[in-house]
Amino acid sequence: ACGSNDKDNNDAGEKPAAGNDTEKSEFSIAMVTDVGGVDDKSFNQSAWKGVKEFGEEQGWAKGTGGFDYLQSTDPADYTTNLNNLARRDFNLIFGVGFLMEDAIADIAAQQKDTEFAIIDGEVDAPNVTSILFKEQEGGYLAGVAAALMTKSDKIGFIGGMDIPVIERFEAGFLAGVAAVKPEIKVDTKYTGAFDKAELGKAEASRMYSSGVDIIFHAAGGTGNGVFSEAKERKQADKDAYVWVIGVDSDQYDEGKVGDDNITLTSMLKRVDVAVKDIAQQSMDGKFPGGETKVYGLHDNGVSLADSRGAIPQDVLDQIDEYAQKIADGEVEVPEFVEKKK
Amino acid sequence: MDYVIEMLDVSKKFGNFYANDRITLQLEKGEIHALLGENGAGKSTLMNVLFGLYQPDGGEIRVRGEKVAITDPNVANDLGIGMVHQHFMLVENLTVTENIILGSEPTKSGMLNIKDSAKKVAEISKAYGLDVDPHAKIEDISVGMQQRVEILKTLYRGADILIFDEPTASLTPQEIEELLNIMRKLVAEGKSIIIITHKLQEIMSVSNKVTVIRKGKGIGTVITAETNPEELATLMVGRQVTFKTEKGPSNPTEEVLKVEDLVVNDYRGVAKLKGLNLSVRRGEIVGIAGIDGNGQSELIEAITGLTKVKSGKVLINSVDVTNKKPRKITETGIGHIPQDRHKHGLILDFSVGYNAALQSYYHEPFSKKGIMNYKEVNEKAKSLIEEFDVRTQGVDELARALSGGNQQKLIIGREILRNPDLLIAALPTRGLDVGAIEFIHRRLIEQRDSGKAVLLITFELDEVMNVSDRISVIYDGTIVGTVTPQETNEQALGLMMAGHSKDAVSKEQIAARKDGDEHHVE
Amino acid sequence: MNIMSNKMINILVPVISIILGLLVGAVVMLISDYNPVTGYIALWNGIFGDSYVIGETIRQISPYILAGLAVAFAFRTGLFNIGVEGQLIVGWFAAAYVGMAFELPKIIHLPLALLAAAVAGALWGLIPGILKATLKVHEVIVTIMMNYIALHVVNALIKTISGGGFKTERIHETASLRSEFLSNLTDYSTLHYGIFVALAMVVVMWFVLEKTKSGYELKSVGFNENASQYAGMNVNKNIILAMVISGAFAGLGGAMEALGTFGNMSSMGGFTGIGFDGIAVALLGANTPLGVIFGATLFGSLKYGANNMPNAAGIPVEIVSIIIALVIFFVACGYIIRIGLIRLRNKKEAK
Amino acid sequence: MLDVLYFIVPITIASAAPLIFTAIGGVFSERSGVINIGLEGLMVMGAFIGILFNLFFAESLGAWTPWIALLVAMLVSALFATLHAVASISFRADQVVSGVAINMLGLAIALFSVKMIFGKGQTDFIQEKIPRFNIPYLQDIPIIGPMFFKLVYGSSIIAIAVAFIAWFVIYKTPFGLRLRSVGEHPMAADTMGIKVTKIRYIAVIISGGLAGIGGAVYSQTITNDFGHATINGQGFMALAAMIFGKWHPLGAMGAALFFGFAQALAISSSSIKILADIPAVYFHIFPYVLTILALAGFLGKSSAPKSLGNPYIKGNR
Ligand SMILES: Nc1ncnc2c1ncn2[C@@H]1O[C@H](COP(=O)(O)OP(=O)(O)OP(=O)(O)O)[C@@H](O)[C@H]1O
Ligand SMILES: Nc1ncnc2c1ncn2[C@@H]1O[C@H](COP(=O)(O)OP(=O)(O)OP(=O)(O)O)[C@@H](O)[C@H]1O
Ligand SMILES: [Mg+2]
Ligand SMILES: [Mg+2]
Repeated sequence: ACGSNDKDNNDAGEKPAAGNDTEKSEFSIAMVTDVGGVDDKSFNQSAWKGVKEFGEEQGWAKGTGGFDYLQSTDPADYTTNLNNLARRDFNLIFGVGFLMEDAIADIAAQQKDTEFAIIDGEVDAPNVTSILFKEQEGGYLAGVAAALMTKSDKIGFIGGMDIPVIERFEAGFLAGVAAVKPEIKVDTKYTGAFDKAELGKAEASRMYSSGVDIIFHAAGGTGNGVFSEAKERKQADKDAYVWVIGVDSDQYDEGKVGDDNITLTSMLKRVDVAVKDIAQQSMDGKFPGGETKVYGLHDNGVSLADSRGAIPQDVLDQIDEYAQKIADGEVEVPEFVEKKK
Repeated sequence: MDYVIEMLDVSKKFGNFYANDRITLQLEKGEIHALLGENGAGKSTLMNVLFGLYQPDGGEIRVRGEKVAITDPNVANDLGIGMVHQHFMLVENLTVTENIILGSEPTKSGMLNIKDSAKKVAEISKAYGLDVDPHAKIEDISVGMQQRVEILKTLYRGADILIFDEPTASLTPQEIEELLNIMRKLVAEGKSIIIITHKLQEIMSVSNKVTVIRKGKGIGTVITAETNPEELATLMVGRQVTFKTEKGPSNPTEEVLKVEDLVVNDYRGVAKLKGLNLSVRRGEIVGIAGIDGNGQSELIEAITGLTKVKSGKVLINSVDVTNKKPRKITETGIGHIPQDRHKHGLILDFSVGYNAALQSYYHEPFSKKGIMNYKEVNEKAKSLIEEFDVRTQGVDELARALSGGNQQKLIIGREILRNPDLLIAALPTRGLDVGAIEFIHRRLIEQRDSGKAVLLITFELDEVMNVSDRISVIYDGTIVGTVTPQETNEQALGLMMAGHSKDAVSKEQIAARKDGDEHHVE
Repeated sequence: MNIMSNKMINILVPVISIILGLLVGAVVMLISDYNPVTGYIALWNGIFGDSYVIGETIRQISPYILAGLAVAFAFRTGLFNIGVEGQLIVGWFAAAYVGMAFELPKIIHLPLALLAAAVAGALWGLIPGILKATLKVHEVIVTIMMNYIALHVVNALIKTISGGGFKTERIHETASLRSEFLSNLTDYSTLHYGIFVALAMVVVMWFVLEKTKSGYELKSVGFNENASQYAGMNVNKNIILAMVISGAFAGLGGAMEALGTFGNMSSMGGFTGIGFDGIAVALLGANTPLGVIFGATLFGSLKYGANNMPNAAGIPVEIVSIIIALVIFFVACGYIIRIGLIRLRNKKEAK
Repeated sequence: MLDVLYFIVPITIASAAPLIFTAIGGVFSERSGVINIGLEGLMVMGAFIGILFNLFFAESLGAWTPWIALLVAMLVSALFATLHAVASISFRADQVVSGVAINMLGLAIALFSVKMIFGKGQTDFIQEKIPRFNIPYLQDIPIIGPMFFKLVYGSSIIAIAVAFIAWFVIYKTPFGLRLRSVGEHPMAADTMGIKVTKIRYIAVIISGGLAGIGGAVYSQTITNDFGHATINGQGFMALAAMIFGKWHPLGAMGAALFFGFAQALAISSSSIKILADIPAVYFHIFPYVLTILALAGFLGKSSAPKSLGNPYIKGNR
């Protein structure tokens, strides 16, 4: 299948190279995934999409001198992978995921001529740009959508691990719900893991059983269980009013139940947009080193996915109004959940 | 001649070592044929070849005149050969019936037919007088009953050639007598038997012929009626063996062990010792005679601190050691040759040298400030090996690789060299050949003569009679009487072991005195 | 003279196992349309290619040695410690915490951080040890449960001490195992002094087992509890001690990550896997201290070198995992290879 | 109160089902004397094959798909387990190492295949899932009905049936008797003419088949796709269930149900108002702590088969 057409030019392994480096460009970019891999349906995939699209738009080839990625199988691989790419002379290297903060800081200090960008994390170094997202703004819209769509006035949120990024999703979501229907108390649960589908399923089962009709999940693989539970309820009863709001990428496919679909919408986190943006700036010689770029609704960094009819137009219009308020700065979405006592 | 089994020039190699070197053994129909040899002579190996567990490296085997290749136990079973192994081949957590039917299970619509099987087992056991409980679990029944299960296994499969590998090593005298009777009954029914045993009187009493092997080679076959124990022993060992260990009169002095009203419960809370009293003095050997299961194990464990004492006292050199830690008690002056050498006596996966230090490793010079000095350990072990004639490749050999007799010598050496005031020897000669037994008995007597106290626990009547200075008979958790070997005989002991009091027995003795004279061991 | 001495066979067996594993791996690559030669050159370069990767390879080996020692030590005393993973996690946290929370001179700080890791791991081993010794609870279940507990508890602790964040602050330089010298030597790799700690622990394990009175007792209890009790040893104490020492090794494995590789600890989405790999490491090394070095080297090199296969040869990492698994598999099957070699020798001798 | 049970009981059973299959697989293998720490890898294989088959044949097989997928997963995992059997029985490999290799290999092969087939890190989502249904009549029984007979997975029923069948096979049939004897005292079995190697092979292969079903049940009821994290640790939990259940099929089932129960209890109690202030971590560790406490309560040694882990070498003692 793929990759077998390598004309290897290993010069004693000094600089391991891959791909056909026929059209070497002046500028080249690469990224290091975290342990998820470039097809994780989440930010790695989205980041790779950005890198790839950017490279292809420039007419580059995959590989040294063009665009490429390395996958980490273990957090200990971050530094070596970053270093590896730097030694292959990529000009701009993205590290994906907050877990890579320290590795980027280390390597950026060593490889001062290479530009780095960290996604979802912050590193203070002159040759590093930090890219953050206003997940809370996307979450806010999801919350608005949920509050407008709920019939039972019961809404759930299922998080994975209890970490700051996920808390931003939650904080925004709660704020969004409160903006529409302040009386609703969102049922919020963290499962403590991103990879425990059975916990997601059990948690969702409990919520739906208690009357919740819309669940927003920000729980990675644990979220699979949420979809699974919703779909089973839909399958058992075609008229059941159960919904899931997806996260990161468009999770429409996950929601299919025969001809129905239980995915209300998904909160998109457009890492690709940010990646392309930074790549362009860097290529233009305007690399925002040392800065932290925060991508929100305004920059198209977060948004809601096409609901494909699940949300009626009048509701969509209302959501747009809220979106406008955020974009205009009229509404400031909180980053943290107010400490529940 | 009508031979049912002929093993002709059979050889078996382990690596480059010949365990069997062109051995010939011929078994007639309806005979009991004894196989005799020292520990490690190759008896078990030869029988395992016959049973298909090992493949011979030379020679041929004929069964009822036909040359056969016994490639596995199934073939042996089909040929009507059954074997009762030296170490029982019983699955402990299965029932008697399950063990017996294993491998040829009767079924009823795909299900095990335990009910009918149990009935059949009961029938056979009745027919041969082999008393067993078909539904009992193996782990819950006595060694004697396990033995009978082994026999039933072969009979159930319709074996008419039976091999017994040391069947009597762990049986009580009563059980042995029973077993020998069963064998007689079996041959009377037309079955043929090969028996391995180290006990010459058993051979004399039950066998028709004896084949002797020495160091893997056949020495020859003699007709039992035309030989005697001395000749057999000489054939087997290759030198004269004395049976009755020479010993002078005892000269007991102060008391070393005193046991007062000892009560010990087992893990279910059932009393196993019920107020036992015992005393052993310096310069004497006290033998505990009794049938297995009357509290011997509990007595030893209580003395040595391996089990909790409910009430009563254990004093060693007048120091109260009741319920003290085992090490504390050992330090007070006890040496202990345990009953089960594999379970308690040795760490089989430790080297001989390490095992020699098992009770003293924590002392100088073997260890100092927590650091072992293995050079010292091995030096000491070497002298032990020398002094106690432990046959081994060296101190680095694993204890596992030693034969039972040599393992036993290693333990005895270890315990004696610690120079304890009281030596507890539990079944010290089980499974050993006469040469080894002689050696061990001599050692026990030496201990006594050097002013130490010895407590000997054994199931063998002749051992207890030969070696002890006083004999305390244990029955149902108490000592029913203490006698000297001079004032008693095996019948009297047997009665006491069955629970008769000393007085009752001595009354009976007077009546039985007439034939008492005839009774003299070998 | 023997054509093949037993010693030589002992060396040949693992070598042949590794070659067999690589051969089958090559077949897998061929079938999936990759060039095995390119692949293995990439693997080789990924392990030994230059001083940088050598440094990284050695860095990767350090925690494997400690995890392997932990499993091996428990095995030698008759216990199966599946909980190395959890003990390593708590050790990681403890070292990271001590490393950041205190300001002390290096000579005190670093040893203190290491000690904290060892103690944390030991405590995590203590619980299954006590349960095993006193209540006869099977250590395999308890240690599996303790792994999950470690994961969740440590994540919660990280959140607490970082004030709602997802990682601990960086440790102070005074607690770091990082070494400018080693790093420069290996072209800025993250090689740190941890490897010396790991090797020192190999010596410690060897010393404890082979030279001390405790070692004698621990092994004895591992082989035969009854006889050990007969010999006056405190069986329960030894079981607990074994789990504690095993846990301490594992905890130090965590310190490698905290004080060397990462310099802090982040919330963990799942297990590190090092603890589970430690089982293979230990058993590949026949549970001996020296063997553990072999197992860890094999494991660590393959695991680290494998990263270069996608990088330099475009071969997906999953194939590399297949190859690693196969190598382990064949090493485990060393017996049959040994038999083959002995047959071969005998045949040659016969001629 | 009843509402809580209506939630806890079905969740308990549903989440226990994959563990029940796998743990009983473990019982077969270990009762024959072969340690099977590779249950995790066998489950991975089953989970993967189940999804793969389901995706490819859903068009043609319709509602039958998940069931046939279970069978196929069973076969493939059984085949995969043969590797463990060859290594640990014929080649006398260390059974634990071989099991670790199986775990690594299972995951690696599955993920590699996913990459090759789907060109991404996880499969698509299946459409034909293992269905849930109400059992007629029984569901109307008050209290019990909604707990046990409403919206049950067919696979849960099979799991419980398998536990009883396994009990029957192990304790009531000649094969079971042989299996037990081989794991306790293989030499005794050998002297009775039983082919130790054959029985062990069969047992390990059965364990592979059941673990395969376990994995496929998991993936077809809970995740609905297959990726690197689909099976992560369930195999080890099954191992724990097997030991907790003292190597007895019904015990293993009980232990698996207990794990499910502990999990469900944690989830349901975390939503109780008065407990709302307790930090989440306590609920996260609750099932594991509860298990340890329960174990400590069940006094007495667990009785592993005596020859567990020892290769049988004819003529050795
Ligand atoms: N499996 C084996 N591997 C290697 N050597 C063996 C094996 N079995 C027996 N031997 C050797 O063969 C010799 C004969 O052993 P065997 O068990 O037949 O003796 P034996 O006559 O039955 O002794 P005992 O009276 O103690 O039962 C021993 O010296 C022993 O070293
Ligand atoms: N694993 C082994 N490897 C090599 N030789 C062995 C092994 N096991 C036993 N043997 C040999 O087999 C012989 C007989 O061993 P065994 O334990 O049966 O001795 P024994 O005298 O028959 O014991 P017992 O007193 O219990 O009857 C020994 O001489 C020993 O060298
Ligand atoms: Mg013998
Ligand atoms: Mg013997």
